Amino acid sequence: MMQFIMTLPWAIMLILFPLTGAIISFLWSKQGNKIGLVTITFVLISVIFLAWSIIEQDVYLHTIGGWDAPLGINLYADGLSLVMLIMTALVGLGISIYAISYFSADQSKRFWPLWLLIIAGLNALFLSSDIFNYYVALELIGLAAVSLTALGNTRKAFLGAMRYLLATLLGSLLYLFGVGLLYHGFGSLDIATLSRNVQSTPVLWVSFALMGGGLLLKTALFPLHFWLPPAHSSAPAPVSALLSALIIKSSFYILIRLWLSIFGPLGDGTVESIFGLLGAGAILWGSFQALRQTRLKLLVAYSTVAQIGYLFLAFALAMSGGSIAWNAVVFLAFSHALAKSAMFLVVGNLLRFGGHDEIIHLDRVAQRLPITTAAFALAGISIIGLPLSGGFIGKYFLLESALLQEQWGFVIILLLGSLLSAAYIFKVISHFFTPSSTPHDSKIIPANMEWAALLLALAAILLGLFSSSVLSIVDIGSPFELEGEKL
Amino acid sequence: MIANKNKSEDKIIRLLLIMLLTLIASMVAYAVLSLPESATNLQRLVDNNIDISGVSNPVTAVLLNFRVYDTFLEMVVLLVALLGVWSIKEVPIESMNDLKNPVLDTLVDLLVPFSLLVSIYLLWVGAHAPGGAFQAGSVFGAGLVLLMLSGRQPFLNFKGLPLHFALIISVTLFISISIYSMFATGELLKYPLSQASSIIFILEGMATVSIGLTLSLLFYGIYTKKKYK
Amino acid sequence: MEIIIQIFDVLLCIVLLWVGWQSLSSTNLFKAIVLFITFGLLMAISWVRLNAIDVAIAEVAIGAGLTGALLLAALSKLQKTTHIDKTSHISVNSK
Amino acid sequence: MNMLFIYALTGTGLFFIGFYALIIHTNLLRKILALNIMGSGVFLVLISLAMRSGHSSPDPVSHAMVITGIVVAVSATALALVLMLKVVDITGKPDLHDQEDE
Repeated sequence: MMQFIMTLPWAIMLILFPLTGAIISFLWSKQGNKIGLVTITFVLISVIFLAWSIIEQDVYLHTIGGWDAPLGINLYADGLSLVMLIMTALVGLGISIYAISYFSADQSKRFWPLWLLIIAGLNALFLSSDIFNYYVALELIGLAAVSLTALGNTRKAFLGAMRYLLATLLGSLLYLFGVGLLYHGFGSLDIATLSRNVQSTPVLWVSFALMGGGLLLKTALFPLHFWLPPAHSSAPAPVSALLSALIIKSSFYILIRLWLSIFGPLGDGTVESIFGLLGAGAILWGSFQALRQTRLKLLVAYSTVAQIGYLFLAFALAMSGGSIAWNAVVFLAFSHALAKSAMFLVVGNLLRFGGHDEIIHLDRVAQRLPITTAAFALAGISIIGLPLSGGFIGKYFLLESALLQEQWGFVIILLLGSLLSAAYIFKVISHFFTPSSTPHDSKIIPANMEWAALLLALAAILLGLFSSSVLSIVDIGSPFELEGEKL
Repeated sequence: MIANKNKSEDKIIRLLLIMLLTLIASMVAYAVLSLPESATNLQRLVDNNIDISGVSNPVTAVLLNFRVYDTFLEMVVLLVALLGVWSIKEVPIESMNDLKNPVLDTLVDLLVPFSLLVSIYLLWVGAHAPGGAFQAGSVFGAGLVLLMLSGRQPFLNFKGLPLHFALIISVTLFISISIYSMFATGELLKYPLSQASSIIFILEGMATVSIGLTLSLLFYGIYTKKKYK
Repeated sequence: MEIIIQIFDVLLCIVLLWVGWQSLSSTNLFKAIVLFITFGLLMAISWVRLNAIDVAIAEVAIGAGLTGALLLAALSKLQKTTHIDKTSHISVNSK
Repeated sequence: MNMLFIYALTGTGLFFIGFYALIIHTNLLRKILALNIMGSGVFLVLISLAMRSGHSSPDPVSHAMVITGIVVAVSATALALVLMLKVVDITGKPDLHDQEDE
């Protein structure tokens, strides 16, 4: 029986379930909430079984259409893809539980099909190993994400969505240009084949510049983050959560994949240094901006800009430090997804509760919304990187790697970054406890909206406690050994 | 960008931008020119396998067999775009556009059946000559757009659930064939050899319907009168 | 014969760049869109020249036809709305 | 030099002309036009390089990619135009500069 369950094609179900769910919720829009919850539950179950079979049997490889790459497209899942899929399912569940009470009937009708299509797109992307297939998946995710941003239905939401759309389309075109050159230079679209074929020629580096540029724009690495704060701060709360937690991780994931298997082995360290510098810039700039904000939602959005910086610091540290820094990336990406989605959901609760998100006018939130407050505090612990949380493990690995390599500049940036994030988190929390000078009415928050935020925040903490098992999953298929070393 | 605060400052920024883009463009151009004249691509692999792909037009073989998974996701992208347009703007299928023009009318009377004919022809020849679902679908869509431009309402008698079904028919068929292929061959979207050409033909036919309807409805979303809420 | 084709190639490329640039720099939006449609048709010619008949068909129907129709429809909406909103602008702002 | 490379160079040129226009224009319709021209540039590079093979017919995978790309482009354009009309509806003008921004 167990053997039978393990042989079922869970990876493929990860793509087909949400697609089917999206279609049903489109046709039968009144039942969106129920269809959405059922679908996301199926996705979670599929991920669990896929994880189980990968842990038992090593990496997953499936030739679509029976045509092996490079002619066809291969599905491929190693430890890194698996962690990303788990991240998508967990955050997806949290956001879905929240969304059933958040949206009006009219909004809900539009939200569910697009949101389920985003989940399908993300799963497809994390399972793919083909650079053109990535492009199609990126477009799918990007267009759906923009449409959901506009669901905010305010002046700011439409302007934010428009800016976001232009940025994401530019990013896709740059990426596609790079794909074209890489294909004509080395004769394949399949990552594994490319990694065998590539040589350090002008075509290789120009295509990296184009693809990398496009992906950095989509990931919103400083100074290409201009589109992120307006979009992430004006979208409806569950959409902000999924944008910050999942969407930007998808382009970042492609960047890691391409770097590790195609470009990294031939690099001479220049790219890593640039990424490290930009990452440092992102941490400082994003944190300062976050500290300056008076509106909570913008503060959380700028905090995302800063947290993206950490992901890129790891690029620089992995140059000679190897897998410690890469493990740091996984923990930072995963814990940020959980903690940041929790934070955006908290902001959604506060906006509904008091009708505003002005930090200084928060009115005795801690007493009146204890669960929401706890969620924010726990998420904050992970964002700052306080001990035992998932964020702590990530930052600890980074620090260790920086110390081992005696990269003192990065050590200072890391410490300063944590200090700044502690400053902006505590600035918010202190206002949770005080009465506002202008007391205001409050609305009741449905329990599932409070608990969804708390559970996501709790998961960010638990990630730290279960770090060793996460590490053993990440290691499957040794995604972080550069292709050259594997041979 | 910085708006008309300072004209000369604006000019300098533009100049810098032009210099930067020219620099990048020349690097890209250099890389393009450095490609060898002999090709490195997948053409030989396509040629070697085309006999067992079910069609003889190599582009159709790539789109509907070797890389059919891309086309599957592509159909989803079209659906996403339409859902996005509908979510941003309420599109009233019922509203009439009063754009009657007798000259255009006669033209449309001729052109629309013609586009339908071309579309079916393209679909038919796609298996062995240039053509196929994307081309047929876009010609079909263009015909529907012409119909709307002449003030006709192709969706007036065909809306609600039937229309929704028509829009998702392609993605639904892809999902069904995915499931079928998993049972029949154990591999996603792998067609049993004997059924390959008929499966490809059905997929193309449904894709044509979905592409044509989706593209024309995307147009309709912009063209139709806006409704203030 | 070869030389004629080469001259044709060079001319087509120059015209493509020129029409593309004109479309993006024209001060009149309507003209810009018409130039863009022309650009799409020229692209279709180059697809034929590059032995890409499949792409040429898609380009004529989508690139030039449908995209052109989309842009023109949007432009007419744009011009109507910007006229109307001269008056309704204040009410929108004061919300 | 193979004559086909001039198409590839033209494609590159179109991409960067579009890139420039995308950045300097504030009018959203022009930005959308610019993105479309950029896309055409990429397609031209892909298709012209597909001709390099010694075969009688060019590489079909590039063609398939471009056909997919053209359909993605028109879908994205439609979404962008609808969003632009919504922005115009609300702010009264087709650009991203909003006086209400603090």
